[in-house]
Amino acid sequence: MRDSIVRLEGAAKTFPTPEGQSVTALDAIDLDVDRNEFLTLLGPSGCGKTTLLQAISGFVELDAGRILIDGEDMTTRPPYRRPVNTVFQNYALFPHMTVGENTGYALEVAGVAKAERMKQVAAALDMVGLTGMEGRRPRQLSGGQQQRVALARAIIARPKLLLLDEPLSALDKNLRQAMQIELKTLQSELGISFIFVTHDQQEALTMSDRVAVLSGGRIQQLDTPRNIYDRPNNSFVATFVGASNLFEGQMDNGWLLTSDGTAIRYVPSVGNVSGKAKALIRPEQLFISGEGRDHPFLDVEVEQLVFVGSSFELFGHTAEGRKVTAEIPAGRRSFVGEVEQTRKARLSYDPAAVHLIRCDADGI
Amino acid sequence: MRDSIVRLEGAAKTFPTPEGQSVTALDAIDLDVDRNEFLTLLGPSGCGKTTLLQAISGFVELDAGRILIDGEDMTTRPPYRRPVNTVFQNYALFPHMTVGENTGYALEVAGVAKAERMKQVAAALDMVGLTGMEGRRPRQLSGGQQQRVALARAIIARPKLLLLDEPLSALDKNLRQAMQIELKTLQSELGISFIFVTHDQQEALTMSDRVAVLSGGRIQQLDTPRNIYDRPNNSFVATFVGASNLFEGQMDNGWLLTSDGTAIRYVPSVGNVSGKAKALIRPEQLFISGEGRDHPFLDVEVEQLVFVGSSFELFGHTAEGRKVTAEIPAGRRSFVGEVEQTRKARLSYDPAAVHLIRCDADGI
Amino acid sequence: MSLAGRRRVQLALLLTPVSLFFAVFFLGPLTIMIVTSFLAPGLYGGVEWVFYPHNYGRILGFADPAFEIFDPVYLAIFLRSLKIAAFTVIATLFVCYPAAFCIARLSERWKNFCLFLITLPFFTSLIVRLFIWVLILRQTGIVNEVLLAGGIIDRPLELIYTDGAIVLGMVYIFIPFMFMPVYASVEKLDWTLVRASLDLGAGPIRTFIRIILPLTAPGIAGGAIIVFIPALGNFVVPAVLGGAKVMMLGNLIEQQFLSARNWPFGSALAMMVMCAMLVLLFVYVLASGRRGADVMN
Amino acid sequence: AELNIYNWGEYINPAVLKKFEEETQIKVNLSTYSSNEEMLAKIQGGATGYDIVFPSVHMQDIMAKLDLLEKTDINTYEGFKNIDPGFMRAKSDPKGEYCLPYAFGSVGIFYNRKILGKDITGWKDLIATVEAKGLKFTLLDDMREVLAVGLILNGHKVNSTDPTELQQAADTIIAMKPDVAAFTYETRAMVQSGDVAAGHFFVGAMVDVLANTADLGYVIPEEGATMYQEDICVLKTAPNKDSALKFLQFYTRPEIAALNVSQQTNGTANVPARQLTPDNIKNSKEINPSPETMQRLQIFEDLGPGLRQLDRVWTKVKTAQ
Amino acid sequence: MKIARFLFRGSLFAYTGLFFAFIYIPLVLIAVYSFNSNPVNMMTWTGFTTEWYAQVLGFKTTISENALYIESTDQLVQAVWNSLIIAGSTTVIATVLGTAVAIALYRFAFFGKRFYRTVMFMPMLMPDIVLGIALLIFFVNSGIKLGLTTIIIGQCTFLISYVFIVVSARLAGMDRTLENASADLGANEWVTFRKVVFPQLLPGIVGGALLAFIISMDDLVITYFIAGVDVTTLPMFIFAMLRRGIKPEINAIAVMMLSFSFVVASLGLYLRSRQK
Ligand SMILES: Nc1ncnc2c1ncn2[C@@H]1O[C@H](COP(=O)(O)OP(=O)(O)OP(=O)(O)O)[C@@H](O)[C@H]1O
Ligand SMILES: Nc1ncnc2c1ncn2[C@@H]1O[C@H](COP(=O)(O)OP(=O)(O)OP(=O)(O)O)[C@@H](O)[C@H]1O
Ligand SMILES: NCCCCN
Ligand SMILES: [Mg+2]
Ligand SMILES: [Mg+2]
Repeated sequence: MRDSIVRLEGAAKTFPTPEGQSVTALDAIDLDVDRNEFLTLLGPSGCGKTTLLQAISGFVELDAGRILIDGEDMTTRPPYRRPVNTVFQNYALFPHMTVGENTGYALEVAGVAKAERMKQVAAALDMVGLTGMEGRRPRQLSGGQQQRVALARAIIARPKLLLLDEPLSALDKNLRQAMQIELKTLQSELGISFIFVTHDQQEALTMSDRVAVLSGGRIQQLDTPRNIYDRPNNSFVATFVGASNLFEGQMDNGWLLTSDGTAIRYVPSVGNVSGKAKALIRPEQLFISGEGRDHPFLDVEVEQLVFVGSSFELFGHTAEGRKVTAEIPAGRRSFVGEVEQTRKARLSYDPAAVHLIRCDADGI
Repeated sequence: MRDSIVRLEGAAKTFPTPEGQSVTALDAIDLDVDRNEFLTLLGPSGCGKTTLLQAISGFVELDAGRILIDGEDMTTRPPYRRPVNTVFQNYALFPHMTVGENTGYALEVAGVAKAERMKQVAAALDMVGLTGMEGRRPRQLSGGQQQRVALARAIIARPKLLLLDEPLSALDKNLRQAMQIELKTLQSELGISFIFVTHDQQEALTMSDRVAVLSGGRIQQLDTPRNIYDRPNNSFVATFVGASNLFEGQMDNGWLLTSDGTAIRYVPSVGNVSGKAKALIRPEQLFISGEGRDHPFLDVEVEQLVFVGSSFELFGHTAEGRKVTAEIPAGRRSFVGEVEQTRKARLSYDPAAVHLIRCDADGI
Repeated sequence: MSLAGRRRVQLALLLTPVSLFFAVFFLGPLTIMIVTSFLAPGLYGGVEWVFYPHNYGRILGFADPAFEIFDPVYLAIFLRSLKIAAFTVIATLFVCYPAAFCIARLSERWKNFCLFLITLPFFTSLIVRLFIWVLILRQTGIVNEVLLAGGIIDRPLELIYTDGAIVLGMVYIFIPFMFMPVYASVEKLDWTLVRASLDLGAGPIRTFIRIILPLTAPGIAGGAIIVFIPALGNFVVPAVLGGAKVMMLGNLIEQQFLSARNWPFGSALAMMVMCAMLVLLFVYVLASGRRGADVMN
Repeated sequence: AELNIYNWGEYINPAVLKKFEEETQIKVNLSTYSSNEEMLAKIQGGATGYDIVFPSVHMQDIMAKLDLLEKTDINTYEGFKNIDPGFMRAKSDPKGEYCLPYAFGSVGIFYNRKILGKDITGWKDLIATVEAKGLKFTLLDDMREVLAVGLILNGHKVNSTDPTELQQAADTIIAMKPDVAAFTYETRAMVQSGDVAAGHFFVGAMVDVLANTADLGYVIPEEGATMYQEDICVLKTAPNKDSALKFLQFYTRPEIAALNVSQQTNGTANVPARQLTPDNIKNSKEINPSPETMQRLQIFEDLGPGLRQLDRVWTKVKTAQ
Repeated sequence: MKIARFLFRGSLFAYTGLFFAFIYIPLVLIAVYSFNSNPVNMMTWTGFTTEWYAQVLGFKTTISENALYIESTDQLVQAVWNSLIIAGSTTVIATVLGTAVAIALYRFAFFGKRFYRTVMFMPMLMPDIVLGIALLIFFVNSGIKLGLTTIIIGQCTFLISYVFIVVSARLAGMDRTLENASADLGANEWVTFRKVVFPQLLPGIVGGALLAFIISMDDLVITYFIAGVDVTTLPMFIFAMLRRGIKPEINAIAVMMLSFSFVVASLGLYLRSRQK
């Protein structure tokens, strides 16, 4: 048996709605989180991420299934006896306590002496960049400051497992990066395991050991960031994570032929010789330059070029009217200027970078 | 005089803190927002963005200064008589009303008949992807769903000016993009003006007509996204927006010489011939390939290559020990493999892409 | 133990003491009253152990013609008491609600001190408090003396022994009853919601009706209940400030137990009042349960 | 030893109790009630522990019927000779085997001469004067006392249970209601201060009259009036019957009765005691009415089931607008 | 805006000022009349004296020589103590029990909850005299001796309901997630109650307790019936005395009780402010 810190077995939860139907927030989820792993939950709004965290911390009671933490069955264990701390999506700071009292709460409850507690509180606040704000009330803080207090409060007692529900969503890029580094440090130095919810995909991909993509209360794919991005299991994962160009068609030994006549080259392998499939090409795998002339290409008419900081997004369509998105590094200024004039581009790609999704995988 | 929808003149606000000091949330801010403009506020957590919005909507009373909306002095006008709607950072949904009632509130208040109201509510909820959820209570929604209700509620009455305080922070990428498009549509079709707060810089850069970068209650730069990114006024803006490599040194007619001997080529122009300055090179302007052999370059030792989806982040340092970050498009797989082996990279750059910040601009 | 099991234990821990307490010390007396209401009155108070439904007939319209007659006068007394109690509820609400808002905005320490200040006068005896109002309102009382001296009136006004005086006195003694629950819910009002409403274009009045009022409704309802019920049965104020010239429900019931020595009829009257009120309250509990699960739980 | 006395509020001079304690070393606990009915209800409800109660005569009869009273044979005690035999009013105890007469008085009209401008002689006089001058008076808030006024004014007996007679009485009261400021016991202060011209009140109001003879007066109405008398009785359930009996015996002593009267300004059945009271009390014909006046006084009797008729008309009186 | 808000706030404060004036003007009068030398009629001013205070405090006074019936002052003082003891105990019991029920009914879903909620109103609904006599019969037949305990029990039957209602008003719409946060940080139910629920409930609990206290101090009819031979409370004492007129010491006692409570509370306020 693997050494998992959290294990869900058939965890299921359904909420009744006023409309008289019901929402399946967790649909018989099986999940193992390894000790000292950093697992990220990704998924559309309302897919059940918060519900999953709350089931682990004990605030949502499962309709069915079991939860084991650190090998012990916790399904019926009250929240305060689970070795888990949470950063709540809405922070849930205690309004009647100061920032210092909020932050030190877990220690106070654990009976840590005041002097020691205050030292640790100061250190935790320091870590989240709120030094000296001990005396404030939560309502005297900005949104991002509140979120950082929630973070400091959850990590101060160094639980075995930290559940973080979009813990950095209200922070600016620099602070966010600093916090990311702090969290990774906690992981490596203290051996804390993390389950992390975020909508920032870059964050998910950089921080995680594994990523679980959820949809409709089900895990669509649980894999390393690389595999999630490069080899999505199904087209939901492909379109949900990162930008994507998907071409559906018939496989024909190295060529995928769509109904409208577009042909995509790919490197055939076992199981990818014939049948229906979708070919995934990430926008950054489409190059605007003429380089690598032996590569296959798509000719597109350019609709829009959008500046997004480090790159441009190119939105266009093929002669057949199929929409195509490409990402042009901002470094390639010259090409950008050219495209802006001609409104045409030849987008080449490496067949090895084309990922095929068998249509039978798309039963979602 | 320009046709501004909002005009702040010397707007100032200071909060007292329990520590006995005070926080300057707005430091004599002058700002003009043009009619039908999409203005984004960017800035670190706690810099005064929310305070600025609340001053405009009338919930924070200024210590000094004036606010004009649509040419009228609104400084003393109560919030409900300002043609402004807000998406609050913490949503502020009415717990005792259903989603439908929340969304239709502004219409109800304006006396719109029930049938018409319900139609518009349905349309607004449809727009934010919550069709059929009229009957739910806010607490029966996920975080992202709540945020979308807040958005629907604010836009339904089509105010002249919309203030959005991180309105998409809890949404996944796809939903976020869909909402971005909806907001741009509102801007172009209804002529609504926007002041938008976000921590997502890509969002800020793609959506905005202009971006205001705030820090410590002051506007550091107010400019188009391109200029903010490519030509930051000072090193705060340079480091706050996007990733950056900054080299401080002495300008010497086309070369910037740092104290440790690194030399950066740049294209000299008026005022950039001598004196102290910082040279900014964005990571994506550093190319790992050998192409463009006539370009200047930096040789770095590679510390880390991090997969971030569409690209890799390269962290390294020069022989002199200076940290350098580069962004390598994921398309360049072959180079990545090479770098991973040799742990060395030659990063070339185009001198035209080097932006100089005169050190006297950095009085921050 | 399962989580549901733990919850049952907690629930039991919270409810058992009161349930036991009520089962013994309230259900006991209640049963005694119910049984009594169906018995015949003893000649000198107490009861005779015969089944006798006509106590209710006397109120509801079926009567034992030989002994008891139906008398609509009891319904009239009930309605009159209802009216005065309703006035009292409305008046106390008007007196307390704005003050609750003001006090809720004070600092923590002052808030509690104000609560104390509100109850302080009520540490003195009810009767003392009411007699002071006699002192103020009577013909030669302070109000009349001042008005006469100021030349505003030339004859003393009839202030005391009027319905107005009754309501005034009721308001005075029931202020804390209304204030406490109203304050409890006003104090926790989330002002960001008020802001949101103003932001969406609702003026102060609209915001008050649509946001503030519903969010503080639990306090208002609680206050209304604990003012209305005692006010309905109160007879001290009508006696002291109303001159006992009219009969109230409380008088009527007391009179049955004391001077008329008719315990069963008194019990039957009490039963009728309780049932009427219980029906109202149950409807209220049901309604508030269905309307916003979040506001009234 | 202890003695638990259950009395009307402020209806005994504390000095008497103190003296009893000193003499007998019995500790006295005093509990109070404010009406006969209240006391009866409590005893009937089963409350025990009380030794001595002070019921009015008609209540004593009821309690005797309910077998609540203990036979004391106080009439065999030597001090009983001081008691005026005319005060053996309880039908259940004509010989004084159970209870000892305690105090008595009339219920008349307490009035403010300054406001009325004259002395009055009775109810009709009062009503006429009050109506002429636009003044008001008060009635007691007591069913039997008020209906008694109505009965007397119609020439009926105060213990009548005849529905038509009671109806007449009720009509009379309803007719005077516009002149009635209030039904209240707060009469003394109201009359003294001139808020009302007069009030229906016990002879206890003589305290005020004696203090301010110029402005105040008390009259036993010429039409007739009620009188009250309370007796000291021992309860069947009394835990301290010995102490109780000792107290009854103690109270037969003239100086003790006089001590009480001097504070209570009541009439007493203890004949020698009357001489020991202060002059103004001794000489007051209101407190110690002449035999002719006594003729005009009627005392309440237990009405049995007839009480129900009173309850009904009383409710009518109270609800009439 | 500033002016409007200032006016609004100003009128709110003015209103609250009037509110307190309404509550306190009668008290000022009690205080004034407690110095009225008229021994038999407190409503008529006859001159200034401090003797009522001296009398209550047990000093020998000139009034006690010649006034008519003031020697029962001892009983009066005893009645005040009885009332305070009863009110103190019932307040504690009713507050604890009433709060427990309020929390239970707010927190948990169970069969018959609405019924239970309605039942909580019933003791309030029972007319005093009915409840009093029924309790009396009940106590007598259960062999419980009448005394302080029976009064405390009897008053609790209805005081629990009052506390329940006030605390419920506070609980309605309270944020559950804060309790979750507390449990999540390792606090068990009790600690969570103490540190998170209780502070938030406090205004309701304080309100309910104060209300219970004053209702207990005022209760007459029920208390009368279930009081034992050795217990007279202040309201019982005063009511029994009414037909004779109110003793002037009552005013003095009232003023002293008020002043004492006020001083204690103000002291507490002052000390707490210094602590900070
Ligand atoms: N009521 C208050 N009392 C004291 N300080 C306050 C208060 N409200 C805000 N502040 C302070 O004012 C500053 C500006 O707050 P503001 O909410 O405008 O920040 P923000 O830019 O919106 O930050 P964020 O991105 O974290 O939401 C912060 O430093 C905050 O701590
Ligand atoms: N109390 C409730 N009653 C009814 N439905 C609920 C309730 N709580 C959650 N849901 C529904 O369950 C689903 C899962 O909710 P959950 O909060 O887990 O979503 P999420 O993945 O955290 O979303 P987000 O990213 O928007 O926070 C949602 O569709 C939501 O509407
Ligand atoms: N206080 C004594 C009055 C007696 C009336 N029956
Ligand atoms: Mg969520
Ligand atoms: Mg903010």
